[in-house]
Amino acid sequence: MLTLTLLGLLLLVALGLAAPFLRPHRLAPRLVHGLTGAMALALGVAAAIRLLAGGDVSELDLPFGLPWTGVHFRLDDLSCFFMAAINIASPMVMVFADGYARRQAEPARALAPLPVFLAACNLVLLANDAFVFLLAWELMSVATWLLVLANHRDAESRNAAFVYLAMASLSLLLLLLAFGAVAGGDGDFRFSAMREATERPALATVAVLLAMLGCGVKAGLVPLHIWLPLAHPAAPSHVSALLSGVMVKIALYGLARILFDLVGPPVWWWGVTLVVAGALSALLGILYALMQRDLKRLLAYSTIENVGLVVFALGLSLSFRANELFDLSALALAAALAHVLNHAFFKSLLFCGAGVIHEATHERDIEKLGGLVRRMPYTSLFMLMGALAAAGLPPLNGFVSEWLILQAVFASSSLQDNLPRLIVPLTGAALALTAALAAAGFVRAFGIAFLGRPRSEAAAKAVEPTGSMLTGLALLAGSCLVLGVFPVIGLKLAESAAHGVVGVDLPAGAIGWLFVSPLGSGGAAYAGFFVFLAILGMALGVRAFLGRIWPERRRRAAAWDCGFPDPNPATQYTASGYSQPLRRVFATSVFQARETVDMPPPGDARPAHLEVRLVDPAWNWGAEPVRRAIEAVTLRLNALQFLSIRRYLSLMFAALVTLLLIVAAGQQ
Amino acid sequence: MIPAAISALLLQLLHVALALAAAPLLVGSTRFAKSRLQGRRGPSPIQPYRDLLRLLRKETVLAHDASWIFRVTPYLVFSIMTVAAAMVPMFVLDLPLARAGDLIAIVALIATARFFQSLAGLDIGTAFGGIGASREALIGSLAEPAVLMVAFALALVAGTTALPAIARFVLSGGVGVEVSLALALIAFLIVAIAENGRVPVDNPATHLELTMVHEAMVLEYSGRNLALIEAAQMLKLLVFISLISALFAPWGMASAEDGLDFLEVLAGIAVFGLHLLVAAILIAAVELAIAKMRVFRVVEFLGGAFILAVLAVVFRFVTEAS
Amino acid sequence: MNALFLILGIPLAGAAVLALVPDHRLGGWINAGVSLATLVASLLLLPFEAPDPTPFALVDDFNIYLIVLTSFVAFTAAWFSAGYIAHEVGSGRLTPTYLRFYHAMYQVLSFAMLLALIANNIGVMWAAIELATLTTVVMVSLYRSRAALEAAWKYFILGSVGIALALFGTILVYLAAQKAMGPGMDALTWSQLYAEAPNFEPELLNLAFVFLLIGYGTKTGLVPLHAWLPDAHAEGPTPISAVLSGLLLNVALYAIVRFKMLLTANGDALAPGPLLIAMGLASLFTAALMLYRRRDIKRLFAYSSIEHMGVITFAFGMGGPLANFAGLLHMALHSLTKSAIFYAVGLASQARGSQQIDQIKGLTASHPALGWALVAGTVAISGLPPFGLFMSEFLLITSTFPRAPILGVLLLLGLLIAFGGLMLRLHGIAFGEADGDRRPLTGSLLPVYAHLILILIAGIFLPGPLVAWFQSVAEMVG
Amino acid sequence: MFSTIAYDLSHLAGATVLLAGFVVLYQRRLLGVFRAFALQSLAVAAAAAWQAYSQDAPHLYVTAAIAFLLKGIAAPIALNWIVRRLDIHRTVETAVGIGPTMLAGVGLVVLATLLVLPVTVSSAALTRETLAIALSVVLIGFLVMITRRNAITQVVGFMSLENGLVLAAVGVKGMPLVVEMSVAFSLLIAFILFGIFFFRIRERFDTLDLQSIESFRGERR
Repeated sequence: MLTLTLLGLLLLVALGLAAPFLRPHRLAPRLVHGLTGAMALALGVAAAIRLLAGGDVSELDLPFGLPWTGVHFRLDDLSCFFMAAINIASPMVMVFADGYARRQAEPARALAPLPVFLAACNLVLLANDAFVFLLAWELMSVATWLLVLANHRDAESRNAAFVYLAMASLSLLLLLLAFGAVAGGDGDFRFSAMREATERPALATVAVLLAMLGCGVKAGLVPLHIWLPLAHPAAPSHVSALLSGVMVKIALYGLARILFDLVGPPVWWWGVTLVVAGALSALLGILYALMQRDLKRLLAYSTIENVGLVVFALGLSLSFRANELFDLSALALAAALAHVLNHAFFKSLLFCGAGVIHEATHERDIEKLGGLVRRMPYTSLFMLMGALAAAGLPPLNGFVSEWLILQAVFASSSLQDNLPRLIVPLTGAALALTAALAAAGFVRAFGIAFLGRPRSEAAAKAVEPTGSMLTGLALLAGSCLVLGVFPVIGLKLAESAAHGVVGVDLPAGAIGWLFVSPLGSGGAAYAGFFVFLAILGMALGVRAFLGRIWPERRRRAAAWDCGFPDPNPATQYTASGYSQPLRRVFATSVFQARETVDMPPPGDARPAHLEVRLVDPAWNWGAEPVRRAIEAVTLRLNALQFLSIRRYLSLMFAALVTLLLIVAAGQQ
Repeated sequence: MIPAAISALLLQLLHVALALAAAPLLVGSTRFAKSRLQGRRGPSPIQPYRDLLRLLRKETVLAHDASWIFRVTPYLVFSIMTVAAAMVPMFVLDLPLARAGDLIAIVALIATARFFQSLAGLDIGTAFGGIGASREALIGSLAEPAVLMVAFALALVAGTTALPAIARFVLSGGVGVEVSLALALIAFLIVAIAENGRVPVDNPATHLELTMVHEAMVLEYSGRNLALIEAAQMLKLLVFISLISALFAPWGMASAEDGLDFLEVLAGIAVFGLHLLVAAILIAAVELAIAKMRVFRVVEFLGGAFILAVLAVVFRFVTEAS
Repeated sequence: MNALFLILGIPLAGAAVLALVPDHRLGGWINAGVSLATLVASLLLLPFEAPDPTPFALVDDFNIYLIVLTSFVAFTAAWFSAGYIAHEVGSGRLTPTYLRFYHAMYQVLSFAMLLALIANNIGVMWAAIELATLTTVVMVSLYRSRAALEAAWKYFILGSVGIALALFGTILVYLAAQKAMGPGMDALTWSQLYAEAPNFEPELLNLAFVFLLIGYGTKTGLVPLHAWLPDAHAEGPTPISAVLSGLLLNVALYAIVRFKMLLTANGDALAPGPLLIAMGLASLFTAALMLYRRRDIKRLFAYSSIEHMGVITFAFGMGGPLANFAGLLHMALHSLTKSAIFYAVGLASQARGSQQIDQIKGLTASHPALGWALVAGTVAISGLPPFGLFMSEFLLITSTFPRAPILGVLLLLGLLIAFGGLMLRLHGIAFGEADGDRRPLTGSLLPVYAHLILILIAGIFLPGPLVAWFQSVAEMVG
Repeated sequence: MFSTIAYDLSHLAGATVLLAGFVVLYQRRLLGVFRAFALQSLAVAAAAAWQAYSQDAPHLYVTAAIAFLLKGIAAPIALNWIVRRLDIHRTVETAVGIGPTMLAGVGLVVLATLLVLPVTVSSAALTRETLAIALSVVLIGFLVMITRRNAITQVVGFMSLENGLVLAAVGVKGMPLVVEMSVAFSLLIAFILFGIFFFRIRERFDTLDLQSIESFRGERR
C-alpha cells in the first residue's frame, strides 16, 4: 500500500513535469486534470478503505535524502484519514477545473504545479522523519506559490504570491527550529526516535510553541493569517478550492502529528493555548468575512473561521488527554477531524461556485451581483447548499461536526485543571457566536449575490455554466448533503483515525447509520436522516395537502414594498447595509471600522456617499511595521553601495583593528 | 395492549397534531388576554384559526422578481418548525423524534428557518426585506450564544443536552433550587422573547414598517404562503414555551418507558395546556408592561441574557468546586 | 600524481595556445575544449586513494571535491562563454583582440585557482590566489567602460590590501610554526603543518589567523570587506561573474577553513569559531538587507553570493560534524547554483538588452525556457526544496538551534530577510507583463539545465564517496 | 657570538623603518612623503642586507637589492614623474587631521607591542621586536592609506605597508620564498602606479568613485 502510494505520488510529479511539454496540445488540460483527479480518487478511496478495514501501520525506509539517516515513510491511521479527507474532495474539484481552467488567461501556468502540489501534500502525510516532512511541506508551498502566480500579470496576485511565499518560508523555518529542538543536538531526525525518546530535550517546550506557530502560519490561524485572504482570491478558483480544501488541512495535520504524536504526553497549557487561539480565529475570521464584499475573500476568511474551529477542537482533545480523559479526547479529536473532512467539501464547493460566478460575470464584488438565482438556477441551488453547510445548519454536513465539537465542549466540565474548565465554556460561547454570525454571513453572501435584482449589467447577463463545471459543483454539493444526512460516513473515518491516535474507541454505538450519540445512547443524539426526511416529507406533504383542498391560484404582480416599489435595483439592500448593525456592534473595536457618510445638502444633485473602512489588525500591527522597518533599514544601509574606496578601506581597517583588539583582549 | 413501536408512533403523531392545533390557540389566547388586560373585549382566542383559513383560501400574489427560493421558503419554514415542535417533549417524555436531536439541534433547526426567511426577505430585492433580514441576523446572532450558554448550564446540571434526559433529571428533583438554573431560566426567557419577536424586541402587531423586524421580512408574502409563515411563527412560540416547560418545569409529563398509561398522557396534556395558558397570560402582561425598544437597545437586552447565562455556568462551576 | 600535472599543465598550455588564436569564435570553443580536458584530467583523481602529499601538491578529502567542482564549473562556464562572448562581439561591446586576451586569461585564471587548491604550500597558495585576483581584475575591466574600470580599480585596490594582509598572516604562520619545526620549507607545507600544529606558538597563530581572515576574507567577500564584490560581478563579463561567485570565493574560503583547521589542531590557540560566526552573520544580514533595493540583476545575485558566503562561514564557525557537513555541502551546491544563475542572467540581459531588472520584467512570459530556468535557480539558491541547498540549510539550522538557540534564531532571521529580498526581486524579474524588447536567445541553456539537474539530484540523493569526504573533513575542521 | 650586535643593528634598522613610517604619516607635502618613503625603503633594504649577512642567507641580498632599487630609488622617481605629468598639486589632502592621525599611529604601535608581548622569546632570536615593529609599520601604512585623499599618498601608504611585510619576512630566520614574494609585490606596485597613470587619477580614488560614476550604476536610489 505504502509503496504503491509513493509510486502514485511519483506519477503525479512526473505528470507535473510533463505538463509543460503537453501544453501546446488542446486536450492537455483535460488530460492533466483527469489523471490528477483519478490518482487522487484512487489514493483517497484506498486510504479510506484501509482506515475502515483497520490495516496496521506500515513503514518504509529508503536510502535517499539525508545521507546517514535516509528517508522514512509511514502510513498510520492519522495520515490515512487526512489522505482520504484531502483526496476525495479534490477529484470533484478537478472535474470542475476541467471546464473552468481552460477559460483562464494562461491555463498552462496552473497546469504543471497542480499535480506536484497534490503529490507534495500527500507526501507530507507519509513523512516519517523531519527531513521528508519539511521537504514535502515546502515543496507544497512552492507549488502553491506557482499556482497563486497563475495569473501573474496583475500586480495584486503577484503581491499575494509573495506574501504567501514569505509566510510559508517563515513557517518552514519555525518548524525547522522546532524539529531541531525536538531532535536535539546529535540530530536524529527520525520521527520514530522522537516518539520513543524517553527524556525530552530542554527545548521541547519551545519546540511545541514553535510548532504551533509554524503550523499556525500555514493553517491561517489569527493573527498569522495575513497571507490567506490575499492568496485565495488571487488564485484561480479551482486552486483556491484546493488551497482551502487541501493545503490548509495539511497544516492542521502537521499540528496534530506533532502535538499528538511526536512531542510526548501533553501538558495542560498546550490545549488551552490552542483552544484560545482557535476560538479567536473562528470569531475574528467570521466577523471579518461578514464585512467583506469580495466573494472569494469572504470565503477565505470563512476558511480562517473553520480552521479556528478545528484547532479549537484539537486543543480540547489535547486538554482532555492531558487529564487522561481519553474517551473525551477521542471524541474531540474525532469532531475536529470530521470538521476537516466536511470543510474540505463545502469550502471547495463554495470556491468553485465563486469561480462560476466570476466566469459568468467577471465580478467578485457581491455588491455588483444579484438576481443570479434566476439566471443560473442550478448553480444557485448548489451554492445554497454550500452556504447552509458553511453556516453549520442542519441537515447539511457542516452542522454535524460543529455539533460534535459543541458536545465535546459540554463534556469539558469533567476536566480537572481549573483554568481550562473555566476557559473552555467561555470560548464555547465564542463558538456559538461564531456559528450565529456564520449563518448571518452566508445569508448575506448568498442573498446579496444571488437574490434580489441584478445590480450590474454583467450580473443581468450571466448565464448558467454547462458541462463539467456544473457537474463538479453537483458532485460537491451532493457529497455535502450525503455527509450531512448520513454523518456516519465521515464520522466512521474520523472515529477510527481518532482511535488510532488516542487508542480509545468512542462508546459503543456512538456512531450509527441513523443516530449519532457520541456520549453513548441516552446522551445527546442527532439523527440527520430523520430530520432531513421529516422536513422534506412535511414540506411536500403540506404542499400536496393544501393543493388538494384549495387548488392554488397564483398571480404575478409588482412587488408590494409598502406601496412604494422602486424599479431601480440601487434601492435594494446592499451587503454593507446588511452587515451594518453587526458592524456597529462587533467590528468598531476590533477592526476600527469607520463609516464616513457624505450627505450632500438639499438641492445638491450629487449622490450621497457612504464609505466603510476596515483594517485587519494582524496586517496593521503585524506585517505593516515589519515592512516599514525593512524599508527604513535598507534605505540607510544602501549607502554602503556608494562609498568611496577610501571609506571601504577604512571599513577593512576597522575590522582588522577590532579583531586585533579582540585577540589582544583574549590573550591578556 | 398495543406494541411499543406502534404506540410510540401514534404518540408522536398525536404530539405533532396537538402542537399544530395548539399553536394558533396559544397566540390567540395571548392576544385575548392582552386585550382583556387592556380592558378591551378583543378577538376571541380562536381568531387565528379563522385568519389562517382565510389566508389559505386567498390567491397568492407573487412579486415579479420572486424566485423559487421565495416560494419554497414558507413550506420549508413551516415544516422545519413542525419538526422542531415534534422534537420537544410537551406532555410525554420519550418520543421517537425527541432522540433525533438535542437542544442544540433544535436551536440549529430554528436557525435554519431564520436562514431561509432572511433569504426570502432579500429575494424580492426591496428595502424592507433587507432591513428585516439584517436586523433578524443581529438578533439571532446575539440570541444564539445565550441559548448555547443556557444549554451549557443545563448540560452541566444534568450532564447532557438531550431534552428528555434533562427533563427527567429535573423531575427526579436531583437539582433542588439552583442559582444557575434560575439565571439560566431568566436568560432563556429573554431569548424566547427576542426569538419570537415579541415586545420589547419587536412588535408583532406593529404597522410601522421601519420598526418591524420579523414582519418586514415577510412583508411580500400573501395567501397560503403568508398563512404558512404565520403558522410557523406561532409554532415557534409554542416550541419555545414548551422548551421552557420541558427544561424548567417538566412536571406531569408522561413517561413512555413503562408502556403507555392513557391517564398519564391525558394528565400530561392537561398540565401542558395549563402551562400554555400561564405563558399566554404572562406574555400579555409583559408586553403591556414594557415598551418596544430601539434596535440597538436590543443588543444590551440580549447581551444581558448572555451574561446571565455565563453567570449560570460560572456559578455551576463554583458550586461544583465547593 | 601525473593527473595533477595534467590538471595544472593543460590550462597553462591552453593559455599559451589561446593567446595565439586570432579568431574569437574558434578561441571560444578551444577554450571550452581545454577546460573540458582539464575536467577529464581532474576526473582521473576520482578513483581516489589518497596519494601521499609531495612538498608541492596535496590532495585530500577536502580539496579533491573542490578540484573536481572547480574544473567542472570552469568547463561549463567556458562552454557558456563560447556562445555568450561571441554575441558580445556581435553587439560591438568587445573587439576580437580583447577576446583573444580574454580566453588566454580565462585559462590562466582556472590554472591559478586549481593551483591554489592543489598547492601543499601556504606560500604557493597565497601566490596562486594573488594571481587569480590579478587575472580577474583584468577580466572585470574588459569592457573598458568607466563603470567597468571603476569596478576593476576598486577590486584591485581592496584586493591588493587583502593580499598584503594575507601575506603577513602567512609569514606569521611560518613564524608560529618555526618554533616547533625549525626553519625551512616544511614550516610552510600543509601536510607538515597539520602534523605539528599542536606545538605551534598559540599567540602568533591567533595573530596570523586575524590577518588571514581579513586578507582572504576580502577575497571571500565577507562584510565589511565585501565592497569590491558587487561591482566586480555587475560590470565584468557574465562568465567571469559566474566563475567569481562560483569558484574564486570558494577558493578563498577554502584557504580560511584550512587555516582554521590549524587553529583547531593547536589546542591553546583562540577558538576561531566566534570570529567566523560574527563575520558570517554580519555578511548574512548586510547582504540580505542590500538585496531589497537592487535594480541591477547581476548586482542582486552578487549580493546573494555574499549572503551565502556568510552562511557558509557561519556554518564553519559553528563547527561540529553536522554544521561542517552543511557548510561543505553548501559550498559545493552554492557554486553550482550560483554559476547556473549567472549563466541564465547573462542570457537574460542579452535577450532583453539590459541588466536593469525593470527592463527584464516578465521573463517567463517573454522567454519561458530561460525564465523558468532562472526561477528554478533562484528557488534553489533561496534554499527551497527539492534542490540541494534545502538539505544544507536544514542541517545547519536544525543543528545550530539546540546548541545555540540565540544564534539559531539570528540565522533564521537573516535567512528569512534574504529570502524575502530575493523573492521580491524575482517577482519583478520573472513575472508580470513583459514589455521592453525581446530578442532571440543567444547562447545555449544546456549548462544551466545541467547545473540545475545536478543540484536537484543532490537535493534528493548524495553519492556515498562525497558523503565520506565531507564527513572526514567535518572531523578535521572540528 | 655577535648576537648582541646583530640584535642592535637589526633593531636599529627596524626602528628607522618605523620612524620613517611616522614621518610619512606626518608629512604635509608630497615630496616630503616621497623622501620619507624612500628613507623607509632604504632602511628595509639595509635590514634585509644585514639579515642576509647575519643569517648567511644569500637570497636575502636579492630582496635587499629589490627593496633598494625598486622602492628606494625607482618608485620615488616614478612618483615624482607622475606628479609632474599629471600636475597633481603638491600638498597632501588629509581626511583626518595630522594630530589625531599621529595619535592613532601611536595607539597602533601600542596595540602591536601588546599583541606581540606574550610571544615567547625562545622561538627565534630577535624576532619579537622585529615582529612588533613590522606589525606597527603595516598598521601605520594602512592608516596612511585611509587618512589621505591623494591617490598618490595612498599608494605610498600601500608601499610602506608592504615594507612592513618585507621587514617581517626577512626578520624571520630561514623564511623561504621571501624573494618570490617581494618580486610579486613589486609587480603589484608596478601595476598600481601604472593604473594611477593610466586612469589619470589626479587627486583621489574618490573621483573615480561616486561623483562621476554613479550614472553608470543604475543603482542610485
